[in-house]
Amino acid sequence: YYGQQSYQQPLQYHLYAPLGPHKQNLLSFQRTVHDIFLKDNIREDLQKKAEATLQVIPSITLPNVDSYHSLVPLDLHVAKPQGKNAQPQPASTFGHTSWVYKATNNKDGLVYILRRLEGFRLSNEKAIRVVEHWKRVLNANVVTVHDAFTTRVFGDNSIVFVFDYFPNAQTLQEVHFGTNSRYQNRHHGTNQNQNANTEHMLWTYIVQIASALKTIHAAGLAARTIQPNKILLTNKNRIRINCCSIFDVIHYEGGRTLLDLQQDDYVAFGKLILSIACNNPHAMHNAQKSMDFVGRTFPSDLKNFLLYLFNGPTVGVRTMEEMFSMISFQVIQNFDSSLHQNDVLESQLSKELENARLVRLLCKFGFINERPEFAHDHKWSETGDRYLIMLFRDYVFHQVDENGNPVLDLVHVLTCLNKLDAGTDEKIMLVSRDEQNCLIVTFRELKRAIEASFSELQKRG
Amino acid sequence: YYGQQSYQQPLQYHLYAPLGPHKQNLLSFQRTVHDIFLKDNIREDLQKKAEATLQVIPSITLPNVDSYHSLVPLDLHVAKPQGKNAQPQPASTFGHTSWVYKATNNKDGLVYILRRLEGFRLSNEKAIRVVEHWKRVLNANVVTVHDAFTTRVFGDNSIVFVFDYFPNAQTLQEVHFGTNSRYQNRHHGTNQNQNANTEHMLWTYIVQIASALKTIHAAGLAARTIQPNKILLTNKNRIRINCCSIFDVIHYEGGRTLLDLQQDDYVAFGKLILSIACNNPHAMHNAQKSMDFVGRTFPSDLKNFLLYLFNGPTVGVRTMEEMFSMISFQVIQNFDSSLHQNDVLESQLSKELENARLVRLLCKFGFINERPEFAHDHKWSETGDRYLIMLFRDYVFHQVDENGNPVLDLVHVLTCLNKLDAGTDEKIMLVSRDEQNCLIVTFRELKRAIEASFSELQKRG
Amino acid sequence: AILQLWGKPDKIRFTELSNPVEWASVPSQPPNVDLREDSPLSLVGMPYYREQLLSAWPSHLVFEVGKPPPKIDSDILAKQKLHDYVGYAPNPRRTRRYQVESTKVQEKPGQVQAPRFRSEKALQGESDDRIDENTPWSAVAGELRPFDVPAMYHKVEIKYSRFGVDDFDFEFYNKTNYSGLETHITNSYSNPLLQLLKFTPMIKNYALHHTARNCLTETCLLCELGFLFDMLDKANGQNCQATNFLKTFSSISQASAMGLFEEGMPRSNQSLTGMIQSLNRFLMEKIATDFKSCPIEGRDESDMENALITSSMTCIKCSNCGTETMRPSNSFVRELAYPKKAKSLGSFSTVLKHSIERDGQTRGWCDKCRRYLSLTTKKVVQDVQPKVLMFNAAAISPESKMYWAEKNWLPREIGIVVQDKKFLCYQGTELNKVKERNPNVVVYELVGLVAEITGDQDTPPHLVGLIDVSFTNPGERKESSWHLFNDFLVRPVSQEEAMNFAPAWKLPSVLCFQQKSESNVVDNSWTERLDTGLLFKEIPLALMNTTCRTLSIQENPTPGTVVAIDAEFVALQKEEIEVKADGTREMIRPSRLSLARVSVLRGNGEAEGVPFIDDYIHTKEPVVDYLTLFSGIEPGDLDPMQSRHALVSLKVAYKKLWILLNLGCIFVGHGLLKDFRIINIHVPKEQVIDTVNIYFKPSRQRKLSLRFLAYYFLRQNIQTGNHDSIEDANTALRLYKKYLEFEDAGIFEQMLNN
Repeated sequence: YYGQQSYQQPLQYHLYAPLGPHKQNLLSFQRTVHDIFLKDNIREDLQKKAEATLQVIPSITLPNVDSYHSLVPLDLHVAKPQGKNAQPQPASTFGHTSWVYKATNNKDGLVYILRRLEGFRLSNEKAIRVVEHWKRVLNANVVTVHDAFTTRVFGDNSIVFVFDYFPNAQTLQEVHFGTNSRYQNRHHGTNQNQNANTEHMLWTYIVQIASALKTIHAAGLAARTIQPNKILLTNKNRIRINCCSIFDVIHYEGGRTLLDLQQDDYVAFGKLILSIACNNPHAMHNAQKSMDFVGRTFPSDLKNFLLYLFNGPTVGVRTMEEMFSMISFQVIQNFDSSLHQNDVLESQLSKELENARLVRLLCKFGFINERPEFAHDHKWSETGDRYLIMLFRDYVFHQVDENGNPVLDLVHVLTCLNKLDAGTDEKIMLVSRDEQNCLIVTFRELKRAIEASFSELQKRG
Repeated sequence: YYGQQSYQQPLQYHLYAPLGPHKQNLLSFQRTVHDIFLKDNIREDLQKKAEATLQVIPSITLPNVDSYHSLVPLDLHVAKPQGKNAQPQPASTFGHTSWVYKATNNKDGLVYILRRLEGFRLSNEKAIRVVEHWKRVLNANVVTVHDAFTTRVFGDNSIVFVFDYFPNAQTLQEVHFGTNSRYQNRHHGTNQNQNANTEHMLWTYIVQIASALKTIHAAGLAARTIQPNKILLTNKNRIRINCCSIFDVIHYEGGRTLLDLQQDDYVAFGKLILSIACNNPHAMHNAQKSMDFVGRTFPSDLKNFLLYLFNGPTVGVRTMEEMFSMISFQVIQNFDSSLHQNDVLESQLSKELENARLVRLLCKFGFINERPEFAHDHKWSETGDRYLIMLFRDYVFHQVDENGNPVLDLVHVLTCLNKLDAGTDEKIMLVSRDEQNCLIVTFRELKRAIEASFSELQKRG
Repeated sequence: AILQLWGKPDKIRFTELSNPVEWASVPSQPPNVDLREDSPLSLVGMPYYREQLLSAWPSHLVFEVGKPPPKIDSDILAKQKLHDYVGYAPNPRRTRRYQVESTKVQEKPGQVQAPRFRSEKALQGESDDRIDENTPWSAVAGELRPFDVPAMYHKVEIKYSRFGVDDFDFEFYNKTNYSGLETHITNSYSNPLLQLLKFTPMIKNYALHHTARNCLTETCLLCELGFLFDMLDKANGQNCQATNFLKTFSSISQASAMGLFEEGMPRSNQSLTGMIQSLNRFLMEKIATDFKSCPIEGRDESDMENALITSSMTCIKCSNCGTETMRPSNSFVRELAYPKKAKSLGSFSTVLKHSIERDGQTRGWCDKCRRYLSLTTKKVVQDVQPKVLMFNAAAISPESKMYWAEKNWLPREIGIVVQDKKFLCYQGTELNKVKERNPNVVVYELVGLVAEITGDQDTPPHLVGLIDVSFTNPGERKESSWHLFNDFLVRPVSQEEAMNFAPAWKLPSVLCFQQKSESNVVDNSWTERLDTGLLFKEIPLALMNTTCRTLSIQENPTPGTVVAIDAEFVALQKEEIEVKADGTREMIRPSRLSLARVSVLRGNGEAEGVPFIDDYIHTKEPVVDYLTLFSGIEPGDLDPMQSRHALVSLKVAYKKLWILLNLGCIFVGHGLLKDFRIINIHVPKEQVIDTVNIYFKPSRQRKLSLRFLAYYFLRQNIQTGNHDSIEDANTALRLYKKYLEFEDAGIFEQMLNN
């Protein structure tokens, strides 16, 4: 079956829409086709995500696990095996060989991440019950865990944690310290502009992690995974703490108090930020030097914040109150930008929903207009609905300039269709094909005519 | 010969895949917290907004104002005139009769709000230049002012302020104290669950207004319009301070200091929250009683916050730092909710990706088919490209069942269009209108025909 | 199936490698999805693609957003017939089917750009002044659609540069000898009616003769009309303002109650036509009353009323008891009433007859039956015919517009006969016959009319006057000379143009007829009968703390008497600026100034330099700025309760100057143009000696200040504190004398060059 071949071909996004040089220096009322529809980069990003979600690798056969099927191994951040037949070597942060699969749940049809720790034997049932607490941790900066169970379908004793799936997500490790990272060759401290950007990004990270920690600590839990390789970047500057609950399960009888673990989170938080600020995963090896660098490169509040994370207050333990009091303006700023982002997304979404309606509308046009069986219909007359619809179709698409040459004005088309869809009271003038008569009609009336004709078709169908 | 089939490709790419974190099994209180900004039916909401944006009132003729056209008066919150012929009496918060219009700017094609104050004579140019400062205030909780100018096209001396347009927005006055308000018959303090919701909403308002004030005060300005009838609710729980800059212009020579005005903002903020908390627009008439009520009904931090707004600190003036220190947890929670909202919107957006493509394709069809100027074209023949295109259009849209009744199969239409878009090698059979001849042609061939016709149109245009 | 072939076996050949028949592909199974109203369309997938998608649009195409929706021409809308909510109308074929209109360009047909400012012209030279300036106004009929307003009917606007109103090129709009009236004055909508009255000889004569008398009523509009008509005559084509008339008018509370004021009146509430018609009615009655208070020598006090009024009786009949009562119903202005269900459109005279004899049904009180009943009314015209017949056209209803759409419907002459309580009206050839038959026929001629111009929706309506100016030419009227008076735009037009209407944009509001016998009766004898008493009236002693000394009878001014003058002003309204969306700033109204003090000094004789007028003007409107530094006026100076000065009304102060003007005095002063403009008086050039102009060197292009001239030529420091009009007038006078000295010695040029 050759059809399968096509699966292996990557999508060629550049063919979707014309590449071409985008026109520059347009006036504010001028648009190109790129400006009218969804921005190419957003679309491409979302399409890539959809593609990643749908991707299957048919040659590899993995078993179904519980209610999850169509497993696809995902450990992409693992170094590629050298030999042709070498088995990929999975990561082992958790002291167990760990595998990550994308899988579809047959109960809800949604795609999840299964993280499997190989060779884990559950001895205390209470350990896995911890996940129940985690399930209720809902924070936009925490990857929600949905389930945890043990299984032997892989031919061993494994524990599987089920997480939300974020297609094309990268870990901060990959983003900042990976071989292809765009931060790779940056040297902070030299370029003012770059520093401002970095500072902005740092605060964004800080606010998000702080928000996550707030929720986690308030739930009586500790994150324990504030590490660059356990935090996902799922969108621009949008991070999520991943793999939560795993340590709680596998080190259930660790014997450390919650307070200790939570205080550890603060320190791990500090380390993470410090290493990203210094653009060096090993910044903590020489903490003093790194802190000096931060002090020199960024405003002092960042350094003070890190000092608080590392050393805590002079008296007592670190608290959320104190932490937030140091970053309240940063929080409010991030809040503001996320609301802005909301607005942008909403306007994009409304545009696309409009397009969906337009497609349905244009299809209705297609169904109604020029139907041969109606051509000889006696009801077809100069006053019939379909006559109106036909003239309107002409009005929308057959504009000409003063020399009679066709005008291809997409904005005109979309404007007319949108008004039609909304059924506004604006009047337009249609002209009969013999140019003898004018018909003055509102969009509302046209909408009614189309609805009537369409429902007539439906009745017949 | 069935090898041909191998060209058949499954329709696979650009399929919809559910995206984003999945929230199942949430407890209801979790939902309310995380869905602060989330409207239950985004699609319907956006559709209504689109309709509101496009709506015109044909019988009313208003002049064009500067570069703004298609004005529609919007003063809906004005009490209806009693008599049959009574003129609607517009509101006059600003000491001038004030009118609100929706209008389209011909410079960028966007819809704006024009707020016109009647009978305002500008004698000091500096007054109107204040708006320049306001233009730079960008906050997701402030309705941005874009422009201010004077005009006489209404037959009087008017000053017009141009703001962002939010379709279907309501003022807090309408939402909370209006005659049809859903809060109308609520009596706080009796129902625990309702109180929790109200508290939650109050904090959301507080955080947003605080965020707006932060930006405004940081810009060296004062809001001056923290009043229920000057704050818009544009989405679920999403508020924006409206009408900023107007007081600055019309009271330009007011003689009050910035510090005074900013401190007034805090007090107005307190009054607003108090009246909403008490569900009584006149709560300030008996401030003590109202504060007692708040103290009884809601947790003490709300009361403390209000006390700070009303009385300020024991020493010195109210500051943003102090204010935020009282609400930092509320801010972080709202931040989290807005990120959740982002996730939801993004996943909605990812569903609708293919619409724009289909619109573009159908528009090409529309431009080519049935052009009257081609009807008499001698090149039009039974073998011409446009003949093919016409027959294909029939094939796509004019399917009938065995009784000759129309079949309205949107999936068939989209399948054909998608294949056409990609130009597959699949062959289809077209039948001439007189049903004498069959034409067998691939989608690739059809695609080429449409491209050729379209580029011919372009050349002529 | 079986395929049978017949043929010779040796001829039969089958191809070894036959081409397969092309069949359509077996249709692939459509994806099994259910597309409901809200399911995403991406549920139907895309095949894999290796080339650019068909749906891609070329990226170089540029589309424009934000265009206003195209407007449907109003004449098409008017012709549409509704059928199932769809309007059908014949296609006028103005453009191709679905031709794109460039709605981006918002230029209206026939719009004329304002001329460049004089200062700009001076800078850039007069190079393009030779262009035929008729071009912008000449509308070619073919270019205009039936509803387009020709250029000269568009509302004209004054533009102010930083040099103020003097910089505006009024001449561009008016090259005739008939002065136009400026806009930007409250209630200046009445301009065309004022012009119409001015060119009606009857009214003009009455007004000027009345004004020359000693009428001191402050609210006398007839006096103000007289001042205005005199000014318009003297200006001889230069732009004028009806400032003082309108100021007086605007102070009459009765007029306010009638809704005759523009201010505070929402545009929608009353149509402009309605306003001018009410004004017409008000004004006629008011001036007739004004006349009574101070009639012209040797005339009866109701003389003017009789000339204006159509007296008739209304016969009211009760439908119940049948009692008839007669009431006089005199009116200054008749409203035209158009027969509602006429089979064919009647002539103007039939409409006129219908309007005057109008029978009516009203509900009213019957004294006899002692209750409200329906009453029938009938009008009976008596045998008194006015000299001037004013009509309000009231063309609002669709049927009335049908009449006015008729070509040449309005006759030039009508004849009226009142016989046996019957009112008869004739026009055209019929009238000519009647003239011969009946000596009692009174012939009226159309003097002119006021018309309302309604442009498209974006421009508010405004009024223009279309007037035959030949009526006020002294002597025989040879041929008519129609002019359009569109505020300060005045242009000659053809009679056909003037007397025809277009319901889409031009409809009459007020029509003025005058008895033919009164045409060209221009009585200028008032100049000889000028009541000059006001000049010699003693100033109240109590306030004689100035150096001012009233003229004695011996000092009676005669033509050529030199007087020195200076005036001071206060601001009643601040300047007003417009700031457009693109940030450009434009002054739309300069600050409104009002006369606060005027000083006139003797220019010759023993008492040279001694003031004989030093009037402070009682100002009732609130003053926003006393401009104390320049005017020397301080808060309270103009308030009778607080002032140290003898306050007089504006009218008294004005009238003194007007008398001096008409006695032929020569006014000496510095920068008098602005002073006269604000005083609202036009002084002919021959009567003005302005030291600004005397001491002006064209090569230096600079006007010298009084202070500088005083210092340089008189070695005197003036204006060290606030300005004082006596000092300034005196300085100007002495500068003038100095000039005469220099001229005498022949060294003026030399002195000026130094």
